[in-house]
Amino acid sequence: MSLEILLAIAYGGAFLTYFSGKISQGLRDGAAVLLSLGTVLIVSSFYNVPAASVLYEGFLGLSLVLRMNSLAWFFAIAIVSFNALCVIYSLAYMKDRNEKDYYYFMLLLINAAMLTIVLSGDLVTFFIAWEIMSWATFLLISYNRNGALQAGIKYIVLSLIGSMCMLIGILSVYTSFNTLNISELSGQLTTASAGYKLFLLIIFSITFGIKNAVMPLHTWLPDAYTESPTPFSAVLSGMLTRMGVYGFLVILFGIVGIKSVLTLGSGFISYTKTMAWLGAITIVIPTFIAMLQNDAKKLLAWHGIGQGGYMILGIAFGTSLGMAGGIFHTLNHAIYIVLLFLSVGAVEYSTSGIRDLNSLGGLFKKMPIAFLGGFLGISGLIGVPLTNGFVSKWLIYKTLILENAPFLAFAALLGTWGTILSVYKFLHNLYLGQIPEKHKNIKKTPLAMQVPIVILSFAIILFGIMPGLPLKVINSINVAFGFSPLDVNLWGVVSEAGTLNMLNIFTALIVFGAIVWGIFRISRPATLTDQYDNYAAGAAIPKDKYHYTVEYYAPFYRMVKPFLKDIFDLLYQKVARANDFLCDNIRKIYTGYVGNYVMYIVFFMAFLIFIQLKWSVF
Amino acid sequence: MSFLQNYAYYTGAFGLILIGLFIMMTKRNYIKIIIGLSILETGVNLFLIAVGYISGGTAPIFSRSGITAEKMVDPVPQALVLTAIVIGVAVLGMALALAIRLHKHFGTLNLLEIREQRW
Amino acid sequence: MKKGVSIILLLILLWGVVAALSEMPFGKAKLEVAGHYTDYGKEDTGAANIVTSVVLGYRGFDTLGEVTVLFLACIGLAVVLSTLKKQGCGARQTPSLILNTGFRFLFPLILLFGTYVFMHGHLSPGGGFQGGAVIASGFVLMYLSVPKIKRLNHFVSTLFESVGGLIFLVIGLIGLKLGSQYFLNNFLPNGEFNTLLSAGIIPVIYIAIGFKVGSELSKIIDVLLEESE
Amino acid sequence: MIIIVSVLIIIMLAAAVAACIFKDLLSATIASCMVSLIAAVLFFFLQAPDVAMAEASIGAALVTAVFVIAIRRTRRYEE
Repeated sequence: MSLEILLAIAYGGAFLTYFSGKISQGLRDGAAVLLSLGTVLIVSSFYNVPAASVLYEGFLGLSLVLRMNSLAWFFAIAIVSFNALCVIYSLAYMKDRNEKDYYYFMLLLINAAMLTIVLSGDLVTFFIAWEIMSWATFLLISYNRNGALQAGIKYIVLSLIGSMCMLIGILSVYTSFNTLNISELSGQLTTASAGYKLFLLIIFSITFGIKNAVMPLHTWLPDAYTESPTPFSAVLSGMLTRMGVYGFLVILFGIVGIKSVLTLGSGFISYTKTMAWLGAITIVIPTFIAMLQNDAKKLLAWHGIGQGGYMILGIAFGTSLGMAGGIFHTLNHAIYIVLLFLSVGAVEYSTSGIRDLNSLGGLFKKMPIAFLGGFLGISGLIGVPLTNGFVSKWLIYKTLILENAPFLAFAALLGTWGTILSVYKFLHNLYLGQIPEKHKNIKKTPLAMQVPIVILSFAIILFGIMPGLPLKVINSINVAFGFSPLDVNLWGVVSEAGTLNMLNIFTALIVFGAIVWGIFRISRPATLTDQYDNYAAGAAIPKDKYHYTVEYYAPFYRMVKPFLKDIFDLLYQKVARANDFLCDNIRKIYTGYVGNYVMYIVFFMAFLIFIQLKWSVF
Repeated sequence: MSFLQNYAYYTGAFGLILIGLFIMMTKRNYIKIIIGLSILETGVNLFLIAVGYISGGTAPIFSRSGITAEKMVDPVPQALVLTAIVIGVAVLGMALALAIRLHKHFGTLNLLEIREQRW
Repeated sequence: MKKGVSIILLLILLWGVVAALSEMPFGKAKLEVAGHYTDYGKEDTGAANIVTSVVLGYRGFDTLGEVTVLFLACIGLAVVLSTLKKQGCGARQTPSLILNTGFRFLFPLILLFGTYVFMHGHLSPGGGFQGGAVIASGFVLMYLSVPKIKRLNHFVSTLFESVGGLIFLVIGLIGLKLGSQYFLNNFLPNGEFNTLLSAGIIPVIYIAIGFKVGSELSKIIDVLLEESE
Repeated sequence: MIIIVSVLIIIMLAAAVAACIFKDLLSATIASCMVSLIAAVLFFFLQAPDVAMAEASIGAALVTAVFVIAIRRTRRYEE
């Protein structure tokens, strides 16, 4: 199986799905599921099989190259797996929507484009696939029209700025080195001057920073996540945003080379330090903004920004431990954020579109599978031991401590505290507490929604107890980039600075849990009462008013709300308005009166003649 | 006299161009503007032909024996102006058709009174 | 205010023109390319009128473009006016006896003169454009003098127009095919100099252009007049 | 010769100025027709008989006719 066939199946499958939708709905659904599962199988068959092939020779004198290595495989398998899960989930979620052909086509096209990005062996292929991905994403974000269109335009404007930056970088690389092949470039760029390397890094950092939503460039993300259809929000948060991390890995370690990156800048102001601090800011502020959100998806979206900061923080230091932490966190983040989005989607489906945390609650008994997903998801997001988030955060903290960066470590910890507070609100307001009267009889969660949730919940526990499975692949990525390999076993990491063994933790927690369970067992059994059977000074409780999910952190809101505005978003909007105003005034030179136009022309000619005759400048 | 010899045609051509531009810049009536355009066009044509002239030259036609190629005036601007004139009339016709439409639609040809055409 | 600004701007323009023209003498030697045309035009194209040889021989492709512009302007005019409602436009004066009688004598002569002009485009001043314009002015005379004349037959005028354009194109393509050098290659023999049947394809194309321009310009007049009655 | 040309040019410019001044569009049209006609004569003096022919038939006859028709279908006086 060669790489061209994989891409042909991915792209052809997208078109096939679209056209089969014109024939029958069942055929299209079947085609979408089969094709996404098929790509999972094909990609998994490439495990440990490095491959390279030339896609097309002589595209404007450049050859388009594909290659498969451990990094590409790691990202590719994640992309196709999450995509397959989301396609399965969409079968139920999208059942009553319109234009499903378009939806599935775009979903599979984005899948194929992301696959091309990670498989591309040269920057032209990378750029083309990047553009396909950006535009298809724009079309799918604006699927719901109205507000979604606004979000989509915000996304595509920032994305285009990023693409243009990337184009500048690619052109500059081509004029300097006359090649765009990534493996050839990595040898040549180590000898380039420091200033040129810094220029390239900054240009590409803008591109990938926009995609990965690093703090000053993050403004597209909350709206885009919130407005797009929920299964696609999962894809968007899971892998598409993390294409930025992939790009950082390729440009930092694949092209420029880690030794050159670490020597850029001196003292406090160095490239890696700046990146790390940006990552830290990206962790802290969005996590606390997330606490103020009342829309479940928006809350998760702000966490999506915040968790991206951990990845940047991990890879910015360029040590093998940090690399492992950053890449592993990418995967872990994808797992639990997809799980959380799917869980929210299930709630949204059951309550016919309600995501407002203030008006939900107590859905635990009605939808246990969704609750399981939500619970394990937030556990992973916080980093509770025995879930996958714990391992990657442990690796990142360890890196920060070993690198003597206490403030960054504190920022990371602060982010975790904020995460705990805000996701507890999330879980409580959705699933725990009282159930509002109107949600007593909600739709059951369909099987197609339950299956992905269960699979992802299982993955969270699996990677939490046996982190060695993905870390083995990550170790080979480290080796490919020229880092020293970590000492990894199935249960964790062994290093001189500290050892992580999940088996011990697992055993300890099982024993502790057994003791606690035993204590609960022998103590007085609990009695169940109806939630409205309360004593309230003799008055009957109005059932809609005494719902305590409303304004969950009200005192905290009042305290921090003035400080936690999204100032960058406001700034960008100001710039946009100023630009609008300027253009509107410039437009007014078109007065609709012929004489004025002739006047402009004559004025310009007279101006040229005047300065020529007066000062003879030409 | 030598001034006239040298600059009579140029004066005429640029006089027409400037008058045409002046009409186009200051008049408000659409048809008047088109008249200005046609005057401007005549001026440009006259200037081009005047540039191609050679003192004591003959027309670029071998109509009788004794005409030599050396004494011919420049045929290139003539060929250019020839087609320019023909296209000019078609373009003027087009502009006047638009004027007729405008008059039918707004009942006036005064551009200052036609509000819909502006921002 | 506006007039003042305009006059100032135009005076600056005039200043520049004067400065430029003082270094550009009137009636001096022509350019090199024009010299080539006058020196070799006779042998290259076989036409006595060098302007014709430039318009159709050396720059034939440009002329095709210009004919296309003319055609498009004519179509645009028809399109702009086609949506107008037909309505009366006041009474017409009946033409005087002199005009009427003069028209009857002159109309065939004008057409004949136009035909003469474009037939002899390669020998004497004139050609397809001028001949076509002369023919069109004959039709203007017709519209002036005969009040209730049957209008121009649209089918015939369209036919002349399209056939003229097609002949131009087809001859150009034949030249391209036969000579395999360039579009509008002169594939017919040049013939004896200064006779009617000389200069290869030039008379043929000029006749085509004459028909095309004549029918187009008369159609412009016709379309402009049409809706008013 | 040059005297005749100069006089013609002066008449031509005067006609152009008249076309600018006249409020009656029909008169302005006739003035511009006069400009074209004199330009045709000047073309002839400049040894360009082809152009003179085109200008005489088109500039003086057809353009004027087109203008007159257009003025007839809109309005005669500039306000």
